[in-house]
Amino acid sequence: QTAEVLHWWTSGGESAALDKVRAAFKAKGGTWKDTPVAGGDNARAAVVNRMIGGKPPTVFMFSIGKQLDELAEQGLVGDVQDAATAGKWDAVLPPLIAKVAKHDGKYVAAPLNIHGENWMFYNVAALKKAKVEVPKTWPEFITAAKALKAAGITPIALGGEPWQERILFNSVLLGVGGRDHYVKVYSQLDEAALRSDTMLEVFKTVAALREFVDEGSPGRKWNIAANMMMKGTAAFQFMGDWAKGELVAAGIEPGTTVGCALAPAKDKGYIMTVDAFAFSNAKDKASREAQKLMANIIMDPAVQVAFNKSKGSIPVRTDVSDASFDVCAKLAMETLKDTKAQLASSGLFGLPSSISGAIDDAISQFWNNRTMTPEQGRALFIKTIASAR
Amino acid sequence: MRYQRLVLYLLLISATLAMAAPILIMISTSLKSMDEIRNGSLFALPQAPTLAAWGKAWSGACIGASCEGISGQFANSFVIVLPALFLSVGLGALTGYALSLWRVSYANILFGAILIGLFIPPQVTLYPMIVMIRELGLFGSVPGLVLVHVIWGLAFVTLLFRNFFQSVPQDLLKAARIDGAGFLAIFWYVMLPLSLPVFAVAMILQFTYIWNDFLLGLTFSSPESQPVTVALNNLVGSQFGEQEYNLNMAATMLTALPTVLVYLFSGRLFVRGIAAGAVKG
Amino acid sequence: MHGVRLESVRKAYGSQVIIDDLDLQIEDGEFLVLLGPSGCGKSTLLNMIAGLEPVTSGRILIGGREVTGLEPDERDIAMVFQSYALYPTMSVRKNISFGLKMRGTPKEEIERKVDDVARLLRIEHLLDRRPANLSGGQQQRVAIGRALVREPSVFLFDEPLSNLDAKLRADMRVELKKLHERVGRTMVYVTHDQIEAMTMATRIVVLDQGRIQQCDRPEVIYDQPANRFVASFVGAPTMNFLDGRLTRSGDCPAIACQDAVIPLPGLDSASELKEGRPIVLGLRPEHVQRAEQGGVGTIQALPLMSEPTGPDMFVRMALGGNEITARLSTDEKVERHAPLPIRIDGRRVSLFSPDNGRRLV
Amino acid sequence: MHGVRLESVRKAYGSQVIIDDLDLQIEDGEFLVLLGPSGCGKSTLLNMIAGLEPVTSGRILIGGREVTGLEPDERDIAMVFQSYALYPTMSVRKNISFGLKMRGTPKEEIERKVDDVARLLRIEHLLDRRPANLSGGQQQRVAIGRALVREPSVFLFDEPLSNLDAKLRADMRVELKKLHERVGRTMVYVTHDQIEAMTMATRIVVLDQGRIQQCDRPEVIYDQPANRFVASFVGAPTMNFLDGRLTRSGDCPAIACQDAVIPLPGLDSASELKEGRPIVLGLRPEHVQRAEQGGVGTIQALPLMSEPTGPDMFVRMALGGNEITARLSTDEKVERHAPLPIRIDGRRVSLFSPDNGRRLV
Amino acid sequence: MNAQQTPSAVTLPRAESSPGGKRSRLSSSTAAKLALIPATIITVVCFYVFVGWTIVISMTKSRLLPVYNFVGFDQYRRLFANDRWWTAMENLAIHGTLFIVGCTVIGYVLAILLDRGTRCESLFRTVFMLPLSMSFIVTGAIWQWLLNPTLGIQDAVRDLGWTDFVFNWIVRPDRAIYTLAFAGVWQQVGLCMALFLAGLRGIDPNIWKATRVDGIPTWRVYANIITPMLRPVFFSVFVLLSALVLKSFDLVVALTGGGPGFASDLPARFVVDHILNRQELGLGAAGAFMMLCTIAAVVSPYIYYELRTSRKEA
Ligand SMILES: Nc1ncnc2c1ncn2[C@@H]1O[C@H](COP(=O)(O)OP(=O)(O)OP(=O)(O)O)[C@@H](O)[C@H]1O
Ligand SMILES: Nc1ncnc2c1ncn2[C@@H]1O[C@H](COP(=O)(O)OP(=O)(O)OP(=O)(O)O)[C@@H](O)[C@H]1O
Ligand SMILES: [Mg+2]
Ligand SMILES: [Mg+2]
Repeated sequence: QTAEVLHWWTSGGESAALDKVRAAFKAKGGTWKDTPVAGGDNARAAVVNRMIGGKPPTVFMFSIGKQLDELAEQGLVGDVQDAATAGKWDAVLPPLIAKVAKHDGKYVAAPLNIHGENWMFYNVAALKKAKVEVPKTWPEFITAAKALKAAGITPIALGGEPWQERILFNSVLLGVGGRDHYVKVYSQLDEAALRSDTMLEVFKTVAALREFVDEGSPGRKWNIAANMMMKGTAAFQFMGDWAKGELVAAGIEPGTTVGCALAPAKDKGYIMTVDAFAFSNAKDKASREAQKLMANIIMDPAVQVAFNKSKGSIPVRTDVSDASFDVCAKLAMETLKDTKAQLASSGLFGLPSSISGAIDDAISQFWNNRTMTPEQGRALFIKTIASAR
Repeated sequence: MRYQRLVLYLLLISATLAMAAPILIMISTSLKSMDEIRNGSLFALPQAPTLAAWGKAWSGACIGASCEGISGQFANSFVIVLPALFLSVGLGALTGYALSLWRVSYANILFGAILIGLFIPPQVTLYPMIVMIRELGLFGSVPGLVLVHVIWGLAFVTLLFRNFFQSVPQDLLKAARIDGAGFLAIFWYVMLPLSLPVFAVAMILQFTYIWNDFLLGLTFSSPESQPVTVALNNLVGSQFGEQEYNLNMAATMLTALPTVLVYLFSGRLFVRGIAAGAVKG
Repeated sequence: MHGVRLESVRKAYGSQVIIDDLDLQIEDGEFLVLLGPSGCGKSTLLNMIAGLEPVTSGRILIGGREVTGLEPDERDIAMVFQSYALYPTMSVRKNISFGLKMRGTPKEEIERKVDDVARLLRIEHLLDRRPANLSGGQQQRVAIGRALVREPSVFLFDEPLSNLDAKLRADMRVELKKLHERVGRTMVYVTHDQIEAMTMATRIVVLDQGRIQQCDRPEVIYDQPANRFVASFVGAPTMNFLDGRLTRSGDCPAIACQDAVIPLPGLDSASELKEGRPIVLGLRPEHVQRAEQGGVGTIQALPLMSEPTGPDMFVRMALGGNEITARLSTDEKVERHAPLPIRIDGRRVSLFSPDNGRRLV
Repeated sequence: MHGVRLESVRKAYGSQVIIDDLDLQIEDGEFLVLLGPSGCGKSTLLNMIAGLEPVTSGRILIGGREVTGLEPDERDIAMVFQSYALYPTMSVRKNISFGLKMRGTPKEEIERKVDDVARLLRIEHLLDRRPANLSGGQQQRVAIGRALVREPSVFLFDEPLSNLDAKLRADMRVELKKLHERVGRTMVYVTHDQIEAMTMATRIVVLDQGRIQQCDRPEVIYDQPANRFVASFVGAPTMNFLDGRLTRSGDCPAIACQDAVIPLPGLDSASELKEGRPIVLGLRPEHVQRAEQGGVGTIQALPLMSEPTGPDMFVRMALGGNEITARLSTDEKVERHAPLPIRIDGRRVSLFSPDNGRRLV
Repeated sequence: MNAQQTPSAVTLPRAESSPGGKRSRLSSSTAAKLALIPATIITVVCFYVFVGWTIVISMTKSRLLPVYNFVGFDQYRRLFANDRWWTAMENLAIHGTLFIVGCTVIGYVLAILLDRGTRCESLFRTVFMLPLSMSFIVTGAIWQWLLNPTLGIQDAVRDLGWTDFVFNWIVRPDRAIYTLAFAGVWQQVGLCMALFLAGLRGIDPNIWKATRVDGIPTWRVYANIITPMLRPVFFSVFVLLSALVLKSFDLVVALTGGGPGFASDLPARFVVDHILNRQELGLGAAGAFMMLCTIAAVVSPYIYYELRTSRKEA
């Protein structure tokens, strides 16, 4: 039962988390052949190329969603429905995730975890210094930010890469527009929602945030931004929960000197992204067995706990105890109890990558071009989605 | 006069510093410890030089699950580069020779067609290339990778040799034909020894290009045949966690080492080869 | 019979005809020189004989055997090039033996032959050098050695001496001639240097624009050129041409150029040379002699400039509206711009038709 | 006074001495030719005069003014190179005028001068062409024009004609000579071609290994070479040398080579020429004449080979253990390997010391 | 080679090669044609068929994988409506100009400096050519570190006391593209220098002598005589550099990742990004084809020139 596993978790922390899965797999008698490829783009491209080349890896990390769908469409992926049936995945997975992990009613991917994207980390001391509370709404946030700025603290630590800008934008979208609006925009690409005043409000808010980042933001890596926030030179960072890894590495227990909260919002929502493994359409029995074993291991509750604690995410299974997790994770798991709060990230999850990529481009363009008005931003957004469809 | 000389040397020395500085900084950084890097300036010399990062990069750094550094991929790179180098230079030399010294009726058209290939970015035709290599049953194997390199090197090497052979007197070919040497014998005994300077240029450049290639290595290699540039990218390119700059720089320098050595020791050949007509001028 | 025979050979590049329907029989053992100006097709012709260029039409026979379609090495020929075309990366020994090696000649035999040839050409001491370390003359000798060693029945030379300086050229000329005598093979030699052609050839073919202008022994070419082209191409300083009309002076024929009447005492008047007919007189510099003042058949010329070359003196002088060159002895004192009586040897002049340049007598 | 004066000029590259302590006075308006074999230092000398190479020691004066340390453009000279060294990307007009422009000559004056020079050299119609589109002779003319236009007092020529073919060379020779007569400036002309030297020079300096071998008028160089080197370097075919001993034959002096005694009827016996003394006889080919069988002072030679060149025939013949070349007329019938009576003009021979090669008479 | 020898090589070839014994060997010109077969196949298949395929795909709706449902010029319409594409093209123009001009000028100046009879020439030359040995990936990495405001030059200079020093082009959308040229020039200038040096060495020394006799100042000689003479070298340099520019993908990826935003994007990266990461194979192919058109515009004069200088003129 040899499985070649292609993934993009090459850094120390990620690798350590993946080790939990690896160890469990080996304990069950599997042989794990590791093929790391740094960078999600590179890795996904490598998978596709190897599929076309006729030598796909047995198991590979992939984004579930439209991209995987298309591979499945062409018969390039195998399913693990047997394991899913046996493991009753339908019952334990959040429905949204279960939906995208399937193609033609069969599971073609085994989700590993849930990362939340709409987190807001903040430096407690910095807030105290500027005498502001943790804001609950975006108008509050803007007031607070002004105070912070006046106190000489950069309000938002932002790494100016398109995906980081998207996270900020989506947080605002969710916060200003509410989760229904979010779903309309991203899941249905609803014309009316896109043209609505709410959307204009979103763009206005985002435009207002432009002045709260420092000059060095563009191109900055997210972990450097996190560092600014930890040091207190910046107050807030809008980032996924993987940022907790940086905190831990810096010796900070999440929830102490650095607090975590969901980004300001009208109603509760949790923008999920999912790391998942997908399976090639191997024909030989040994590989099939290995894939099945892998699927079982991934969904194994113990593995889920061990892995996710290490990774900073929360288990994809809704039925595991949150006892051993940190406060942020507890908050996340609590939030996700409400299925309405389960939202999909626009990045590589619910949307075809052509659209999500184009959206990223539009957001980045709007964010970086300070002369662009909210109206123009909205128009650009609409036009981009229309042409990428 | 004296004053002019002074200016000349000042210019040259400042240019030298500008050119060498990035490399020197990398080397110096690779010799520092992480603490020193965090607290010190990029330009400061290492206080306590240590080769630890180099050792780790060579054989201890973790990429994914395995912690064996880049030494294994280093060997892979050589396995790929050597045959690719000889085949591509050989094929290019033969093609250049046939195109310039033999009157093949469609030679000019073919040469023009090949030249256009010099400008086609390999990324653009990656897809069909994968399909072709798959159909040949070579995908993911070293021969497949070698073939890809030969294909993408053809235009450049052919250009080099064609320009050189263009300047070789036709009489030499005639003399050899009268001596009873055939197409290949002339190539082997007469033209190849003659083109050694150009050969050196082609070898140096092709070695650099193939060794430094990342995209083709990423696309056409299998995990077993991964070249060192891909490993380097895996080592350096991860987004999460603190960057171990000393390790990254040591790995980067290690990866570049073979080509750097080639340039250090054959720079003279390079200039001579170019002067011998490798590139028209 | 190891001669070469060209039968209506034609060569064209596209629509441009280089050699037009050429017939030529080169006898066994002959030293035939192809002489002509640059670009007239000499090399092309030689290359066709060698098999380096395909013929457009026609046949080539070497030693009675048709070789038209054969590769160069199957034709039993050897060739020496103007640029020597030595293999620059091989030693002299290798250069000479390369052809034998390609034919699979046994090692010892190669060695013996190379030594023989080296001795013959006195290049034994150079055998281990590279061509770049040889002087021009030595290089040329190696090139000849390379041809010799294969013992072909026909040797082809393409301007082998034109890259050498004057002195060396003169020496090599003698050597080549001796060589021809010694090996006795057919040699076809291309040159545009008429001195080479005159001294070496048993027969000269004068080519112009891909056509044979004249093909004969050197003396005939020199003394009785078939047309103005041949006349002016052969001989240095070049032949003097005087435009005039046929007339009589006393009882010998003469030629009137503008106001000057030049008597040609030795010239036999032939039937076709009617009086009053316009004509071109061709006159070699050495056939202009200084005469006593007022002698018979003497005319006056006006020296303009003199060039002493050592043994001879070339004097340019004005004569009947033309400028001519005379070759006089250095001993003669010639004063510039003072009239000089000269005599012309009428038996030795050539007369050409002004229309088509053909020789008349 | 625009002559050039070299005073104990020396040039060494490291320890290798190229020009050794050379003194030379070049008169105003002279056409001085530096003649010598390749590598003897001619170009080096010329470059030192031009200021392109610094002298190791010694002084150079041009027009009485010391120029030893000056830059080339301050020396009032112009130079013409073998490779022409035209600026390939400029039109002919620009090539000629660029130097003037750099000196800030006014526009109209430049134009006038260029036109003058172009007319003089007959290159008016070429003024707008690029050098690459010119023939060799035309290029050389432009190079000369570039030198002329600056009206320097001294012209330096470094083998300006050696890249041209024989015919063109002969024409350009004449033109250069005419030019010299017209402009009347001092010219220093480097060549290794003795014909050029003989025909053009007012004085010839024969150089060998950086030393002056002889410096005199062309006729003197030709007729009374100072040593064997000069004798053999000047004249084509080269002078014949016969090793022998001085003796007498009848009452005229003679030279005994092996068993043959060659009488030199015209030779005056000088005091230093003691009988029995070993000697080298130098004999120009044209001074060997065919004689009547059994005439006075006649010797027998054995013709080996003859080279008819058109007007002349060079006959190689064996004589007293030596091989000599004679220049005979083509009309003479010479049979190979049949003894031929010849006569040698004793007044015209040169005698050299076998020890140091110096001329004795 | 053995196949081309006759088994019975004889000293008297005339007896051996009688007309009857037609040898069954390849004629040399046939061999030349055979030798060109691999190159022909590679060229036709890998360059032209593949490019043709790309054009076909650009007419389809292909997303992640090629499908053949044709949609005409839809993808081109989308491409032309795409701001990122135009930014990339604009960047190509900026980067291309800066890179080519920078490499050429600096390379030429360095070559001239080295050609002035400089001591230690080989040392300087080696240092100048050293960056050539680095891949674009490595070059990108080095310069990314150096240009990073918080790690590199800016930080170092601030540490030296100039706390107001600003050199943050790499993070400024309007300047990032210039840093690309910066790194690119650093890497390739050595090649240009080597080419120019060879060109300068090939100039007839007599030209220099002639200019000295004419009294032309040195800078004038370079400006008016030498530089025009080196036109073919400039041409080769231009062609090589434009080939590099059009293909430059690795450098952007490693240096700026196309950022900030897509401010430093280039067409090659646009194409690759859309083909491999964006499920926009059709759009990427359209972009690729537009790139090829750009290439054709740049290259065709060059190809024409190359073919025109056939052997006769050479
Ligand atoms: N491959 C070719 N294509 C077209 N024309 C050619 C070719 N080769 C030669 N020619 C033309 O054929 C003519 C004869 O050329 P050839 O080389 O035979 O002259 P040549 O008499 O040897 O001259 P030279 O004395 O300069 O060597 C020339 O006008 C030349 O331009
Ligand atoms: N830069 C140099 N360094 C060392 N030796 C040199 C240098 N330049 C010339 N020489 C030597 O000086 C000698 C004279 O050279 P020069 O060029 O003056 O000869 P030349 O008489 O002009 O010969 P040619 O007729 O071949 O032009 C030669 O032996 C040459 O090798
Ligand atoms: Mg020829
Ligand atoms: Mg010289």
